[in-house]
Amino acid sequence: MSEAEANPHFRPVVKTKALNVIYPAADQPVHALSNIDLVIGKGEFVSLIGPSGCGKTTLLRVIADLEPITSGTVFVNEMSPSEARQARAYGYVFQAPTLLMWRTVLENVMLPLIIQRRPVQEVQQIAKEQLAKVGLQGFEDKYPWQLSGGMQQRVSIARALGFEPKILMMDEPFGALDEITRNHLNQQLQELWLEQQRTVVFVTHSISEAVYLSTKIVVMSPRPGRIVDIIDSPLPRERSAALRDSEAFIQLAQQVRDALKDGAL
Amino acid sequence: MSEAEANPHFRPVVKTKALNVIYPAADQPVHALSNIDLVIGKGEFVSLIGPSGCGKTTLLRVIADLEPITSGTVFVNEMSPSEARQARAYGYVFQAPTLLMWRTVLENVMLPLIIQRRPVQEVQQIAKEQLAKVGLQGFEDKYPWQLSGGMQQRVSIARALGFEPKILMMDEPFGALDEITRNHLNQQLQELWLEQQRTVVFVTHSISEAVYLSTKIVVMSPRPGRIVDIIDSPLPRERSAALRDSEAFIQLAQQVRDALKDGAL
Amino acid sequence: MNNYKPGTLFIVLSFIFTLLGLTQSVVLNLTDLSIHSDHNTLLLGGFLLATVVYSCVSPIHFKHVLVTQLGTFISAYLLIHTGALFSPVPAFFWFYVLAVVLLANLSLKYLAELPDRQIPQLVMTALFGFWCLYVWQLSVTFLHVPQVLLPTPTAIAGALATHSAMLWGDFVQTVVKAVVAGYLLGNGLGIVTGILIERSPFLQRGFLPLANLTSTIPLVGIAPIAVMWFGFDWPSKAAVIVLVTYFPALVSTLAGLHSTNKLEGELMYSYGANYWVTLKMLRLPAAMPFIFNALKVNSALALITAIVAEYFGSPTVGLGFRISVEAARMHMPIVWSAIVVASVAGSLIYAVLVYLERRVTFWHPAIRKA
Amino acid sequence: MDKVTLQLKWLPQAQFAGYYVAKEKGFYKDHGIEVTIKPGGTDISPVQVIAGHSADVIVDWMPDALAARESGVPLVNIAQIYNRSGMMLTCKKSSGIHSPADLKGKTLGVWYGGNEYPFFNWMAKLGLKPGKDIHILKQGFNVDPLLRGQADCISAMNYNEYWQLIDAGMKPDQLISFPYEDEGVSTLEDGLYVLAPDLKKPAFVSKMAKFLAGTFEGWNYAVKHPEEAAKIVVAQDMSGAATLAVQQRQMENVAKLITYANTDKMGYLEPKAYHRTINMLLNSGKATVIKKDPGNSAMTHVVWELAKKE
Amino acid sequence: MNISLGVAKRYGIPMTVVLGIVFILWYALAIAMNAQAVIARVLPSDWSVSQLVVACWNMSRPVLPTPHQIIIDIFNSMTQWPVSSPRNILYHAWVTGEAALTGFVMGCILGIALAVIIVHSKMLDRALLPWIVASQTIPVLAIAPIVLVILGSLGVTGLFPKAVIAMYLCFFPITLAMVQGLRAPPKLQMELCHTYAMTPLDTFRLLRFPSSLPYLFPACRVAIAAGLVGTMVAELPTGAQAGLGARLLVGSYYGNTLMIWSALVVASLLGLSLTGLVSVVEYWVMRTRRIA
Ligand SMILES: Nc1ncnc2c1ncn2[C@@H]1O[C@H](COP(=O)(O)OP(=O)(O)OP(=O)(O)O)[C@@H](O)[C@H]1O
Ligand SMILES: Nc1ncnc2c1ncn2[C@@H]1O[C@H](COP(=O)(O)OP(=O)(O)OP(=O)(O)O)[C@@H](O)[C@H]1O
Ligand SMILES: Cc1ncc(C[n+]2csc(CCO)c2C)c(N)n1
Ligand SMILES: [Mg+2]
Ligand SMILES: [Mg+2]
Repeated sequence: MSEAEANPHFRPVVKTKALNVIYPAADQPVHALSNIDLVIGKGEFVSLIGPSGCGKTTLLRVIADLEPITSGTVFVNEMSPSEARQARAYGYVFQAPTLLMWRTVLENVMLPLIIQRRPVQEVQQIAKEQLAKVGLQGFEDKYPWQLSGGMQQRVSIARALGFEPKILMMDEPFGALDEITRNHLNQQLQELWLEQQRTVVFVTHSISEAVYLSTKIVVMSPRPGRIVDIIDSPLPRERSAALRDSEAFIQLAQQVRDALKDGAL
Repeated sequence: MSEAEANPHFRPVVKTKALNVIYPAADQPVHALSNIDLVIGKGEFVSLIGPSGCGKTTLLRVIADLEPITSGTVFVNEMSPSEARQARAYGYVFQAPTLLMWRTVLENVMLPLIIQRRPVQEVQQIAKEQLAKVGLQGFEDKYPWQLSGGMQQRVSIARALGFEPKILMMDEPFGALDEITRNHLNQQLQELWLEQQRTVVFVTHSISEAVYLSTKIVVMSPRPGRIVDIIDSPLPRERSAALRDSEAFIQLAQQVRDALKDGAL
Repeated sequence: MNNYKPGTLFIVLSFIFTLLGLTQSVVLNLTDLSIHSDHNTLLLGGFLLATVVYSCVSPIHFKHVLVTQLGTFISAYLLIHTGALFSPVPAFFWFYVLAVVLLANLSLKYLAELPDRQIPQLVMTALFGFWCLYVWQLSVTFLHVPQVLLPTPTAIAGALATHSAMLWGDFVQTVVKAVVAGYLLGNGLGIVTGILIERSPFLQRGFLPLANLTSTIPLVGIAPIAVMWFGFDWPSKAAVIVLVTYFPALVSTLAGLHSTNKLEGELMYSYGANYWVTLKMLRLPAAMPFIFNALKVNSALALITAIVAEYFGSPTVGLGFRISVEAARMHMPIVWSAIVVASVAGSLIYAVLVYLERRVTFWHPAIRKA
Repeated sequence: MDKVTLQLKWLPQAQFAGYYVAKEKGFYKDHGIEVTIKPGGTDISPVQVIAGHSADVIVDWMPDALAARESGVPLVNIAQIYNRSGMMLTCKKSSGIHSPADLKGKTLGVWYGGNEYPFFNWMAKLGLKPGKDIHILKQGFNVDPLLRGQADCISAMNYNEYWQLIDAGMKPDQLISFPYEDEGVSTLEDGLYVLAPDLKKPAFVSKMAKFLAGTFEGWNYAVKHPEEAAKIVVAQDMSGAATLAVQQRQMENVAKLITYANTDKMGYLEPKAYHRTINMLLNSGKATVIKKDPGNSAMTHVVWELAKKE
Repeated sequence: MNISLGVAKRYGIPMTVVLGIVFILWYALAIAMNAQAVIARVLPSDWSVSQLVVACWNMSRPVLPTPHQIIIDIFNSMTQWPVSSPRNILYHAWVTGEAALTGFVMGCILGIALAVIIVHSKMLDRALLPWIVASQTIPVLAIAPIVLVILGSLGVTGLFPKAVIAMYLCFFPITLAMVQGLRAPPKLQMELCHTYAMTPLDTFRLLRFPSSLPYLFPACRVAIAAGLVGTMVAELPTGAQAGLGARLLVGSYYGNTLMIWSALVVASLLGLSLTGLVSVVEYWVMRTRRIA
């Protein structure tokens, strides 16, 4: 049991026990996730980090009921992932922007709200705000193909945020962005998370991004996909740009780097 | 005229003068490249860096004869880009992996060599070596769709390397990779470049990648797409992992970061 | 665990109809003592009820699904016998029919839920077809539809058996000679022209509107002309087939050649690959899904065309000849047996094409998934 | 007013002038019935139409009607309009045919669809085996095969196809025709048929008697006034292809086949002719049309006699 | 204005050239095909070549009529008779077009409905599709009279039975394309909907249907052409009623080749305008999507 879990206020949102996912294959089955035990508390910001093919995406997908499991248990808010999904607990940002090309940017952001049958006025209002937050005001009436890849991904993010889901799942959302925009969005995401105390599960390849954003960093390793270390962040919940140069930050980054190296052996 | 160009050994490979590219559009034409003057010497490793939409891809495409220009001149090896292309001067790695779905991984890597009518034995040999270099031995007989996105991009890279082109054009080749693989491939690319003295034009979003790899960093800025700074790297041609923590490295990175910020204003 | 069972609606409805039929048949038995078939109608009702209840409580596993299937078959068999006892058939009979049909639907649904490996596609298709034929047979028999309008499947099967030699001759004339010749020629020419004019935007712009125009020419208009020009035997049929298959093949080949991804085209371009290399390595493979689509569409088209063309003059053999002549002679079972031969031939050709398509375009996302 | 629906066997043309005349000139109305005339077509089988209860009475040829009986549609002839057959085999003299014996080794166009039986009967009589001694084509509905030289002989109606050959530029002396009537293989053509069960209903019988009475008047009038009849027919043609000259000529030729027109026996089915047709069909080569002799069950004079009293 | 001018320039010259070649071949073929009959029946015994050519191109019952004969025939029928007359070809085009359009609409509804249930029902996916394919190998001309008679016995006559035959030919390409199209959304987009716990109806409305449109429209173009053929086939057995199919039949029956060819040409033009109509709708619906 980790430090955070010992906290009396700790309320688990995601709980996996002896979780295994094996992809059947003609030649040799792939053991994508092996014996994953993971507890994510309410309001935590958890980053999954690890080399390509270590099962980060798979773990995210399992939690979001997008992938069946081979053995073990997964609970989300004391429910099965499927029930949690039906209760519309998830906001998912995929690795690639997943926009509907026949809807304008604004209509894309409105999508999850519309299916909740909220009033159109309100929905538009929210969608516009969210677009402004990711720096896309003025692009509301463009179509996705009129935007660059990075802009498209920002629309996806706005869409997931507007939805106000209990759990925000993000699979390398900033992979396609340049460093400046990326840092900017990191900061936005941080503020948002602080403000709304949402639970976030976040996949990244970037150590500094993981360290900057997370309260807990899950370091994974491939073949078979497993957790090699779970690092609770000693950093304060509130983070500023200055933090990046702090001693604690650099030390934590090094710790993650070491864990990654250990896993690779 | 930059420092490097003053060098008597300097032999220009790419030369653009007052280059402009304007995309016609129904509402408002996009000025993707505005008055680009750029000289790239033989054996140089040039990185293009800049925020999303600043015209990096467009510039690469113009050099490789994939995009017509609106005004100005471009010379590649004293030839027009089209002639250079017909002389098989280019190896191009696109932003997205561009593999033929009906060919196995090995056959994909063999493709450009087969087009050059080299003996099949030799071609297979080369392709296998290149795949090993990007860490994909054992995947030769898989089809592209059986690989993860990162692995697919590594196949694209192997394909471009095996080809031994005079100019290697790479459009964010490592965007989809994790930090470790990315660093590993950066190093491989560096060694390869050192060994073969190939001219490389490289697009990236990552400042550290640009600094680590380049002899020259071209910082660009959007609306209209233009060059805001060309920074010649003071680092030695040979680079090691340790270099990343050196003073000169950090200073150069800061210089690029500042140039980017200036451009954004 | 979610305990919703697929087809609950079918179970409930089937149950209701069984009960309705059963009560009615009991009432009838009590009021009309002249009916001596009581045990038969009651037996059927009881058996139906048992099958419905069993399918409701059993899990969806191989064995249990087979039992449901078997129960449905026996009920269906009993139903035919029950119907034969009455003339005209009483109302409760139709309740039983509804119950059996719903049960058949249910049993198929269960089969479909089983893993693909346990129940091959062919079995599903055959069972579905069997139940359709069963309903056809029931309706025609017990609604007393005149045979000259619609014969029963059993009559058609009988005609197939008794006239097999004659139908084989028709098959050879229409399919082996006319369709095969016309189909190969039409598609071959279409694909080759497609490849040739693909290089010339000028020819494409001139040709495609014309192709569109001719593809809207109805074949019923061309057929009499072809008979006039090419004679009564199969060459005139093949000629019409060439004409109707040529343009779809041409248009699809062009669309396929144009379908290559921009990036992939630029890759080959950046290698300085010449036209033929690009064609062989990139464009033809990429065009294959389109070409196969045309081949599939054309296979049905070619068959129908051959048959229709025979209406406008033919020697005294051929599927179209047979259908038109026997229809006029009011021998509907023979007409339908010729239609069956045509359909089976068409479906087989289609199946072969699907098989080839899977082999050739194994990489296509739509096929990869399967 | 009683309603009657009549289904014709073929396209609207002077072949059916009597019915159109009766309708247009109000003869049906005079007898207190309202008649709907449904034109036929190449593949519309009047038998199917009446079996599907979309018509009360149909125009059909007797071989077809008798074959339908064996397929379960109990047709009964209530009146016979055409007393003579108009069908014949027309050949090009240039192919060396001067008598039926010369048909050996020739290519002959035959109308199928129930019209082929007299032909096969004739060939059986001549001892010519289809496929061996003669080559047979299933002729479409036009005279092209002869014009294009694809066939040496074709089936033709003496009131229609023969004249199309003439219109296409053939000279009468280039052609030689073998009317089935002359070859002794004729069958009864246009007659009126109803379903046997309907005849059990007195109301239906009386309605049909009225219909026959009107029809006979129509035919009598049409035979006397071919030009007016042709005009009426052309006005009924929705395809816009019929021409007055052609239809008038057809009317004149049709009139020759209705020998009882303007006599007391108009529409009377001669039992002798009926039995001759049956015998012919029972002996028409390998695949006979009918297997059982229907006796007198496929004809009745009841309606005809009632019509005479109208 | 500008766009249409561009189209005219891009297509005008190539089409003129190709059509020119076709016409030259056509006139040459007309001589070859008509010569025999012309020599036998039209020309005097001492004919010259130029007489032969002129006679072949203007013969009254040609084997192959020439384009100008067809154009004149169509023009005459359109100008010399009121539009409501059965002798005006426009009247027949209208009769056929109306039934074809009705059948097309019915075919679209049936085709889409079938595709929807196939995509949503595992059982029908596995059991029904092969039968739909088999249904298309049943020759329409064989079942058309049966359908007409059966519908007639149910009291349905006029336009509707023809539309049913047209529907039978229309629905197939639409079903095939829609099954493909409804399955076209990329995995990621389907999963997005899954994470939103969208109802099947919402998924259909918001994702599947819009994704299928690029598949639907080309299929519609094929279908409407097929529907036209179906309508004309349905007009054959009923013979002398109105419609282009009936014109084909009676033209053949009366040995009037010109009438056949006029009907054919008008049918093709009608087909072209119907597919054009679909293209216009497509352009309007898809105007916000990028042309790939
Ligand atoms: N559908 C699948 N079928 C078979 N193997 C799969 C499938 N999806 C993923 N895998 C395999 O499972 C392993 C884990 O994949 P996953 O996508 O979770 O990795 P990841 O950590 O997200 O990698 P990346 O950083 O490249 O996105 C990989 O080895 C991959 O090849
Ligand atoms: N085909 C096109 N038509 C119109 N505008 C285009 C086209 N391609 C690119 N653009 C525009 O040109 C500008 C430069 O695009 P480019 O793709 O070169 O940017 P980039 O620097 O590569 O961006 P990123 O980092 O997102 O890949 C952008 O504003 C883009 O919207
Ligand atoms: C396809 C076909 N062609 C000819 C006939 C024979 N036929 C029956 S009535 C009639 C009218 C004569 O002008 C003719 C020719 C047919 N039944 N079907
Ligand atoms: Mg991943
Ligand atoms: Mg780019």
